[in-house]
Amino acid sequence: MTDILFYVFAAITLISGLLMVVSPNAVNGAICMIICFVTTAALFVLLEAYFLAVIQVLVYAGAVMVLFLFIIMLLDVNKDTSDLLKDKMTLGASITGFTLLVILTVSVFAGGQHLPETALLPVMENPSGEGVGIPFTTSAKSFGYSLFTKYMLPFQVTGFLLLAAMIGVIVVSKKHSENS
Amino acid sequence: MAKTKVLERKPLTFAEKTFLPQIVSGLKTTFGTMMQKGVTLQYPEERPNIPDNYRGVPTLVKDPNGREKCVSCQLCEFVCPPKAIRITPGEIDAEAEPERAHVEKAPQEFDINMLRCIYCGLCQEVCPEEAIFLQDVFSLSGYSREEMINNKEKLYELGGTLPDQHGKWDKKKAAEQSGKTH
Amino acid sequence: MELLDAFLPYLLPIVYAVAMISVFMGLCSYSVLAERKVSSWIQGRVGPNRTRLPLLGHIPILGNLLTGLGIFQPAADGLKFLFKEEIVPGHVNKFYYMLAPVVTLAPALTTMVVLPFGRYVDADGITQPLVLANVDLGMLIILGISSLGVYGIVLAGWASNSKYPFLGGIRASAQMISYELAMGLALLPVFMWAAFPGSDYGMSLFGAVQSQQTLWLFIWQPLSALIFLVALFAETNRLPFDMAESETDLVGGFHTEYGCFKFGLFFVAEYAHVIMGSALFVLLFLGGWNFLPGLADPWGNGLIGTLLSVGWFIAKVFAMIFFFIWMRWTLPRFRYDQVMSLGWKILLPLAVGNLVFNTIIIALYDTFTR
Amino acid sequence: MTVGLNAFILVAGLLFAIGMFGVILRKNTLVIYMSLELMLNGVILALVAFSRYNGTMDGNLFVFFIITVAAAEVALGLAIIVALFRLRQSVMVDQLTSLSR
Repeated sequence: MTDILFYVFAAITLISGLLMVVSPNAVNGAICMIICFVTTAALFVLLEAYFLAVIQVLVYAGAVMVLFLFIIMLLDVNKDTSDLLKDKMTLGASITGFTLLVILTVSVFAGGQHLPETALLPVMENPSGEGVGIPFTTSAKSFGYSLFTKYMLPFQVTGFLLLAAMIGVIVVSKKHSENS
Repeated sequence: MAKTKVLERKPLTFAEKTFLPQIVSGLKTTFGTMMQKGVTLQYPEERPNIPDNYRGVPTLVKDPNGREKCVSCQLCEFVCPPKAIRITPGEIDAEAEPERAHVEKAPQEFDINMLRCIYCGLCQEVCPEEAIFLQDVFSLSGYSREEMINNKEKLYELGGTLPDQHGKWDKKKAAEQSGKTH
Repeated sequence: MELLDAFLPYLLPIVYAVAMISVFMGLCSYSVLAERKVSSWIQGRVGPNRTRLPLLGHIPILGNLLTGLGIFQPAADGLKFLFKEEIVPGHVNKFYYMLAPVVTLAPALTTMVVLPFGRYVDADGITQPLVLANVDLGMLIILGISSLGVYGIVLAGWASNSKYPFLGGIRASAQMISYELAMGLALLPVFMWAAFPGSDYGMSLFGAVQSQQTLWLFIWQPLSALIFLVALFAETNRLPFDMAESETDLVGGFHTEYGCFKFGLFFVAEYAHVIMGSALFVLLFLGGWNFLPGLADPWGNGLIGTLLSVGWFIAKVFAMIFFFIWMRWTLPRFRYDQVMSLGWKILLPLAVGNLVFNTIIIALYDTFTR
Repeated sequence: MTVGLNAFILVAGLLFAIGMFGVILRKNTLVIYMSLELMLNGVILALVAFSRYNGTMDGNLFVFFIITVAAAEVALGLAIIVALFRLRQSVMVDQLTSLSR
């Protein structure tokens, strides 16, 4: 059953991702992108990363894509859908490159046995916490333990980055008055 | 120059700035009205109280003896601003209706086009015989334009009988019978 | 037979889910009726009192009573929506125009999966929630999925391809993003108190209810409750915050171009959101199925106790729905800039301050009680 | 689940490739930006898969940071695109070539 779910969700993710890239209408693209994000969240659920799945839906599908849609609709960039692509050279080159990349990926990860297929480890319900090598658990608590022990510095830096981004956005989007 | 008085507006207190006391008082008000009885009327079953001087649909009335009061003088037809009234005057056949012979005249046709009527009440005001009244009927409906033209039967049906304090025709009849005609 | 055995584990949840959706949709249609009735009472009217079913409505006294209460009105409303002529304006983007109502309704129905509505005591004597999926991240899932609900409104506004719906959609998207922040931040102190060290519950709603056995969080965290309530009103697009469909300045907002059943879906979705919001508020701040603040659960352990807990929870939800409706018919609509400044300049700083304050309190508590 | 790490990495790699394709192919800045997000999406999928099959939380935490940073980045990037649109009335990259002339 979970195998079927994996194939279904992976297929939807890839197809909607591809549709997003090639769809001439930006709104269509954004909707495909939302579907792609949600199905990726479903893949996270299959990987038992429930917290990240929810975060993915909440942040990406719920906030980021709303922003995208908002901007797409506000700027009304769908007007010129006719000249969607760059020149023919770029088109050919990018399609060739894409095909090569796909062939490479498929041949590495689908054909060969370069990575061992490890069995799923038993999931521990309560994280032991501090130190290195935090074991994989499904509970959100282990995120808390890790964030405030091993990853304290990145956590602080991320917070600072968010503050900087917020100030940056305010500065960039502010209309400059004449006398300033 | 009119004297103007500028009122100082009091600065809002902290509680007022949060809007919460106002919201609570508003909620109290609405809850109070919710507890009260509704003021609406269940219309088709319950009818509103129509005051006596209400100007509803114009109707023709009969006198207490069941006689037509209208003598087709056509004053209402002339005075009607939207020209909604159409009267075909007629005479009363003295042989056929001996008890009404003294009235002499009655309308043959009396149509009021309710699509045109503006309920101004001028017909009622001008009528010398007090035969036309704007009464308490206020809802009219129909499926076609023809239906909205009230003919004589309809008008009498709507109007019914009103008390008559003058008894004009009775007096005239009495006078005729006693031979005191002028 | 083997096939049946293989699919039985999947069949049972589906049956439960369908049952819950049926009950939920019934509640939705009757909250529409409640809205109409309460609004009419507040305005000194009588409200819907004419719809009469042929057989049931003609029982001597009961029939008249039910008809007067408008019990059969939702059926009439639903049938009206179903059998009206389906009109699709010529200028719309057909696909998204059709999709939008579905996208609006689906998240509200999906969040129901993690919503506990009662409790039972299992064979081992452990209290368990009555819920479709008892997951650790209940609250986060609800926040995440309900954040998808905005797409319906945005898509409806955009696909209608006309001015007023578009403005409604844009307003709704900005408003919902703004209030989601305050909502999430207001919830954090609640779960910081509910998931005390040593408890098994993370962001689960069941844990939040269990932590309110003696003291409701509404009393313990009034500021959080207030911020959450205001944000809830904004998220459900209800008056005083229904900027998406402010009929005085935007005709009908995002559903101006919608009619018949598609409009009906929007309509049901609004009430689905209201019911979800009420249930959430009851679970988080009004003690869920716990009896009264200060009183321990009087419900027994058996089946009757379970039913009583469910009934008490639903009664609280009804009270909350009534509050939603009451609020709607009391307050006038905010102006759009007022909505935005309330969200960003007042609620968000308040929520952050509340969070910091509670963090300090918890830290002090931990320091001095260990 | 019999599906192994390879399958997840394959999906992640393909997502990355598709995103790359979009970045090269398209000229609408907003779509290019979405393609970038798609690439990030592939990356975080790979990280979660590795984390799960390794049995440690570190990959998951890294994804947590990536999502946080991506959210901030999107807000800032979109603000820049809006500012650009205000200045040039266009978001097509082939019209934003004032440096090449």
